[in-house]
Amino acid sequence: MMDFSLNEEQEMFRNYVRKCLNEAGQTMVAREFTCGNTSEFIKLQKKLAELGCTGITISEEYGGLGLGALDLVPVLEEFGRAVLPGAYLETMAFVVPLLEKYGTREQKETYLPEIAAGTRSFSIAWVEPNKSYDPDVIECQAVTKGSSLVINGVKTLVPDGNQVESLLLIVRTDEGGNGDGLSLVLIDVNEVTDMKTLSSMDETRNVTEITLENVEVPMARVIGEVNQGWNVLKEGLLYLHAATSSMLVGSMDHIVEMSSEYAKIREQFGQPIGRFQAIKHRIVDMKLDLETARSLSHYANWALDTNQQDKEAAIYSARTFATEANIRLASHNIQNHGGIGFTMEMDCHLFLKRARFYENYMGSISQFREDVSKGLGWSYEKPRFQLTSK
Amino acid sequence: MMDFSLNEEQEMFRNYVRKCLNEAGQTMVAREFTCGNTSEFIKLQKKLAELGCTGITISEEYGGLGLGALDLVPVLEEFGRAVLPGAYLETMAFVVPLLEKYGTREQKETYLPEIAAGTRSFSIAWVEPNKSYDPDVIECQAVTKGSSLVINGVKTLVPDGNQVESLLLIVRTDEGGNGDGLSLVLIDVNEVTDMKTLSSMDETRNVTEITLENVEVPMARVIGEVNQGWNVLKEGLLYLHAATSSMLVGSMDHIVEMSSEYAKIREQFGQPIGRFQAIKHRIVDMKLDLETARSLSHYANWALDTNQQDKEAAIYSARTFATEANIRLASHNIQNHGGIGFTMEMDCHLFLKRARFYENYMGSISQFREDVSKGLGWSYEKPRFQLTSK
Amino acid sequence: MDFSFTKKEERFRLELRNWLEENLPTSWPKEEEAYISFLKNWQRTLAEGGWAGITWPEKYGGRNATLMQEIIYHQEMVRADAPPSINYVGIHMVGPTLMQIGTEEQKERFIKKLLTGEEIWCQGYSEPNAGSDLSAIKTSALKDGDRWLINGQKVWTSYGHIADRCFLLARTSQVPGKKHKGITVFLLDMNQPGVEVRPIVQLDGRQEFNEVYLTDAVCSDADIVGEVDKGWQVMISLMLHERAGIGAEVFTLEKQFNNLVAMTKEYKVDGKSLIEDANIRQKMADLYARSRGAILNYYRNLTNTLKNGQPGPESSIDKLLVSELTKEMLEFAVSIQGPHGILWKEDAPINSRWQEKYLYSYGTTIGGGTSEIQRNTIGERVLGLPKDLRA
Amino acid sequence: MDFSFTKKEERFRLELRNWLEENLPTSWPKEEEAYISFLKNWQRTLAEGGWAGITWPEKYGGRNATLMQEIIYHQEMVRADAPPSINYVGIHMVGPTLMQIGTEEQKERFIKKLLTGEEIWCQGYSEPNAGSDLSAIKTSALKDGDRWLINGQKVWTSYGHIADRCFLLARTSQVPGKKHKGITVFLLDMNQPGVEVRPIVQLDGRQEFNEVYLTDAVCSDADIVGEVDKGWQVMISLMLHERAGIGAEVFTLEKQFNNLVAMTKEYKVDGKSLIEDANIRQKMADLYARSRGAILNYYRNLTNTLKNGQPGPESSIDKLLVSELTKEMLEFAVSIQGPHGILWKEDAPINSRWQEKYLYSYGTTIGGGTSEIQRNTIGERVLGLPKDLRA
Repeated sequence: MMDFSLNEEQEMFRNYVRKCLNEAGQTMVAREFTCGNTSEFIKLQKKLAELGCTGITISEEYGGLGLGALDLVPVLEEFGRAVLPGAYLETMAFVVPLLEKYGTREQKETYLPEIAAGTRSFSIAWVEPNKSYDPDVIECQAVTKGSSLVINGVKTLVPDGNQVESLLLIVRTDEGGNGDGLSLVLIDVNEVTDMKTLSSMDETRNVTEITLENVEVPMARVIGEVNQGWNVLKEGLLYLHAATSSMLVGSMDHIVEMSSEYAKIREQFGQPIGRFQAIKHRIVDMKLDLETARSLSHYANWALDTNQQDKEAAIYSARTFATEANIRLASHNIQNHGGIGFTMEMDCHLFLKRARFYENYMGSISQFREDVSKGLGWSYEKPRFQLTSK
Repeated sequence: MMDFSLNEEQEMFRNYVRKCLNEAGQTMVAREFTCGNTSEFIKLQKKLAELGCTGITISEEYGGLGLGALDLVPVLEEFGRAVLPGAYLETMAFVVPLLEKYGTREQKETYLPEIAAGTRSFSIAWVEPNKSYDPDVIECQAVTKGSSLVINGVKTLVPDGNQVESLLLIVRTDEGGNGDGLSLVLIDVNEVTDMKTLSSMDETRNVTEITLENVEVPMARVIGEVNQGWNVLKEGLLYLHAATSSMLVGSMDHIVEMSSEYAKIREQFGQPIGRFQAIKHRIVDMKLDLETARSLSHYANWALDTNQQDKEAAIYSARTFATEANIRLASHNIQNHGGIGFTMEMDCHLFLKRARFYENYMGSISQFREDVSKGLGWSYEKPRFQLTSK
Repeated sequence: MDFSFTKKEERFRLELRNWLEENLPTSWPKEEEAYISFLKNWQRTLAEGGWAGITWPEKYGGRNATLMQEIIYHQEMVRADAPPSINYVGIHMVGPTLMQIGTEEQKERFIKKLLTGEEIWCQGYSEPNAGSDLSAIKTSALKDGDRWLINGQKVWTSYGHIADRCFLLARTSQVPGKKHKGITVFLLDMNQPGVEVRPIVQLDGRQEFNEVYLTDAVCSDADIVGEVDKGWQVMISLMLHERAGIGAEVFTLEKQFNNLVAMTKEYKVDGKSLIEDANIRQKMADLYARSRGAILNYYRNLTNTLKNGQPGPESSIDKLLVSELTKEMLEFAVSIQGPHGILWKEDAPINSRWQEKYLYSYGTTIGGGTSEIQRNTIGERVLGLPKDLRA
Repeated sequence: MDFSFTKKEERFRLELRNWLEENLPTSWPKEEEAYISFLKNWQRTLAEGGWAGITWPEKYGGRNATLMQEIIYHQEMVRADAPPSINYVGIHMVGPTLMQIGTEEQKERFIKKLLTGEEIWCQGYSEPNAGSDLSAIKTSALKDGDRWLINGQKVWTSYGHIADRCFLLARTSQVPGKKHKGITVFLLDMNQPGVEVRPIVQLDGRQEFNEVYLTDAVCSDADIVGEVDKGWQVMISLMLHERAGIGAEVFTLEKQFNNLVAMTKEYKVDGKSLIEDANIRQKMADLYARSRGAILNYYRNLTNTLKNGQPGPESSIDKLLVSELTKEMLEFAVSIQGPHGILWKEDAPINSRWQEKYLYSYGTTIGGGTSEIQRNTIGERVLGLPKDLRA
């Protein structure tokens, strides 16, 4: 029967997570994190793991709950509400589904139980300095040496590289074109030759750059087939972007709440400012954006779980809409708050910076739109990789 | 000394024109025209010619006033305010400057005095069925036969073809590429084999389609060099688009006035609706668009008159901005008026339809933006012709 | 979360689809008078097939359809491009209201005839000075012996020129400072000397709406719905009968978008399809996301309606999104047709009435509550923001 | 219409340009304290060169500059990337006001020192509950013998942490229903125990603004500007001294756009310049049109100012357009830098502080009157639309 809402268990899980985040002080964890104080975040991570957050999409055989993308949705929305730091997204909505589908028995046994227990998380090392996400510009190289791979290269914009234990690394193992010749390698952070943390506008997520100099790892670390990494990665991106949309929806939810509440209590000219249509109607438009993003992201995750034909279009639609809407909302939120919105004191800025973090994260808006177009069969040409969002 | 306003003579001329249009009933002339009653328009044309409108940019030697593009501005703004029908724009701001610059003595003597007297006007026959404005898709052909040209082909979207005496026709005289092989020919409407009037959304301007079957005209009708028509035409377009911008500004001026006045008197919930910020702020944004378009178009015409280095960028900036803003304003104007704005009774619809008429008139927004880019030296490649506005 | 229909629902869909295949008229007359009788015929055909008033109880000729069946009904009607209902006001508003609070005599007199289209109804709400603010109506009804004399002017009356009866709001008393009080609902006979109907020409050239001038038009006590002076409540409860809300508009938006995709593939300039232009694809992907979002929002609100039993103020979200998006989409459709897009009707570059639909779309953000009013409703009733100051 | 400057004006430009070439500091200290003394030095250098307070009469150290010369001054300062004026409030607001309505003693005490930067001024207008609505200020000044005791809180006080004096609005009496009455302007000494200054950290991490807490801060009668209770008029007339309006912002916008063009040419991803992307060129052409429009509007308004002698409410148009466009332009600049655009300061993909400027731009549509207030002003004072309802 048609029922377009999260089920009771999912809503109940949301409540547990929200309670846990509220007890941790909601955005306070992110605020502390931006000041370099990660202890609150680490404590919270443990609690969330105890709740079961880190096992949702992992099969029961490896210590998880064996649930789907839709079950992640309430958790991700709550994390987005709290602008939570950490690589939960990359771990649970990218590496886990790939391990589940393409991992060898050995890989699964090595990684999945630790992820479920909350003792291992993953980030993604893809883009290189002055490069786009185009697969054909990847230069970081892995050369076969006996049963090992020897890796050389530089990866940048690795999210939270300094917060995770492992990385999924995209390397060139052969000559390419159209995404050929790439492989995905699972490596540990301590195998990396050098890592530096870059200054980022959004300090709730650390951005790192890693250098690999003759890093030797066993061939068994390759996930999926050698040279076929691009197709594996593209499948993982469906999970990642569906999940990203949900996290953005969570942020938007908090933003609309902030603006509405402030508009009810802040007075100017003897009136709560929410009485002025300039403010009121703007918040209404924000609400419309929020609900639209929520509908799109819920459907996207459902389509992913149930393998609908339109899943690609659904996921990238959700991703583009939520990304742009989130930036819009975060900006409006500052304006609605006036002067106080321009300060570090209010949370407004956290949401704006986070919105920018995800704008060009693992793709660009124009690229995603071409993916929608492709998903709907509008164009059969290979979509050209676009440099930027606009 | 810096003075960024029209001078006293120009403002005085504006007043004469406005008085004349007011006496003719302002938009009533256009309304009658859309009902097929052209007599009021013809009467008005005579009066405007007597005022000197038809001679402004024609040199004194041929019976004109010998003035420049900036002197046309107030007249065009007033015409735009009244959504005036007719091919004044094409005649005065395209054919006249081309005749003045490229016309032979004979051509000037034939056409300019009659234009100045208001007894001859011109339209432009450029685009062909299912074709864009790309010069290289032009198929209408003119073949040399002794000292004549024999022309065959179909031209569509000829504005007011049934209201003018002559046409400036763009024909292929040689093989092309990059605009080569085209020529401009001056022909009389009665030389055309067939003309039919097409149904148009904007009935204040008639749209016609003409057929030419073995139409033979003397070689002396070519304006500018044979096969070099594209460059001549592009120069004419600078005048045409600068003038179009001014006409659009006039429409916008009237629209803002309509919305403001209505918002002051129309009451709902016991309030003039202009007190509600949804309406008030929207009209303010309309006013900003209007003033920006006016500044851009004034500068564009000044830059054209004084041959500034940035004239191309200035003209196409004005054209793109005014075009899009005019559509925006015309749409808002309907919404501001509510139900009554949706009727034929109010003038709102006249401005909307006119706004759409000029949207893709003699080019497209994206093409104009490439022209700006080229004018500013951002790209040196040949700009690709874009099909559409968006 | 589940997007599938039950087997019973799918059977309902199939039944309707089969019926439509057999009964749908194949050609639509263009001439006004012929078109009206065509629509009346269609209404009779629907009623005879049991496909008018499907949510009504069987005793009134309905089939007790569930909300989901109603949704399916709208989907299939849009899918089949079925003619519009000439008696929408009668079937979706007047009928259900009378069943609930009408007198037995009113039910007897009106319900059957409105189902079959024998009597066409119109709605007498808006007035020249009461548009967004309906409570400002001035049309008066004064008791004169055993009859009521009605004077005033109504506007935006759809099908007023062919309607037999009008569901009319009139002021029966003045309560200073309480404009919502003192309003009464009358069932007015349009075929009487005191009623003059003048068509309004819309900006797209069509005439769907009318002005209705009432000069000593007559009603009797028997024509009053509910109680005297309590018409505002009648009007509000009537709105709740519109359970499926703007379902038809939502599915029309969906169809419109699919038509747009088809148009960008079919329509060629310089031998190239519009969809081959990367800029157009980008905007199309954006419109896809937003129209899907609007449709999915509608489903989410439906779920709430199903769970709560009645629709909430969220229906304003659907109305606002769908109308604004429809307008934007049609503007885009005309705009990308380039210079040829200015052509109209038979000369338009592609034969799908894009130009007419575009102009008509300007009415969608005005009629049925302007976008500004929808934003107020959402702000105040969904978000709890303070109400506008009113004098 | 004429866009050329007179020969005299061009000579003035040349003189300033030459002076700047010789006197412009070459390196800016980053550390806060050093930066402040750097700015103070610059202010002294300007004053010594006769390039501070150029519109002032010669007897006060000015050069009687015309409006056009003032414009040229702003153009050249932006062109040269000159340091900001640390005493903007002093020179553009306090100085001219005192010259006009200050007592002889006030002129003697303050004017010279503010010109040279010996005394830095700040502005004590906004309060936590009086932002857009300045007339709602609550900071009170009570007469206590021959002194005034001032209590309350000010906010958004630029340079408050280094200022020596404050141009302060305080309430000296309550006139029920007339909030604009009963306000007095004081020239407050910031270096006293009753004044506590706390910096506000902006979202870009910088600290330019402050909260100022006043607890029995002391002023004397000699510190009052104009008359007691008539401070609102003083404030309004002070605004008129800002003849050149937002000239500096307008020219900064122009420069910013040129920098953006340079950035899109220089910044390469996958070896391709951003400007080679057709989508980016389209948007750049749009931004060009709109920024040119904003600049040309400013010139048109200037022409009016020159003709009418004083600026009209159109200056709100300039403020609104320039601030909104600045924000949009900087957002675009960061956005097109792609994934690398999230990087900050020394790690940012291109070294022009785009990211910092972007975040800072969120203040431009709030400070100096929010965009909403500007729209009200334009609506009411330029278009004559009805005033907002106020309680």
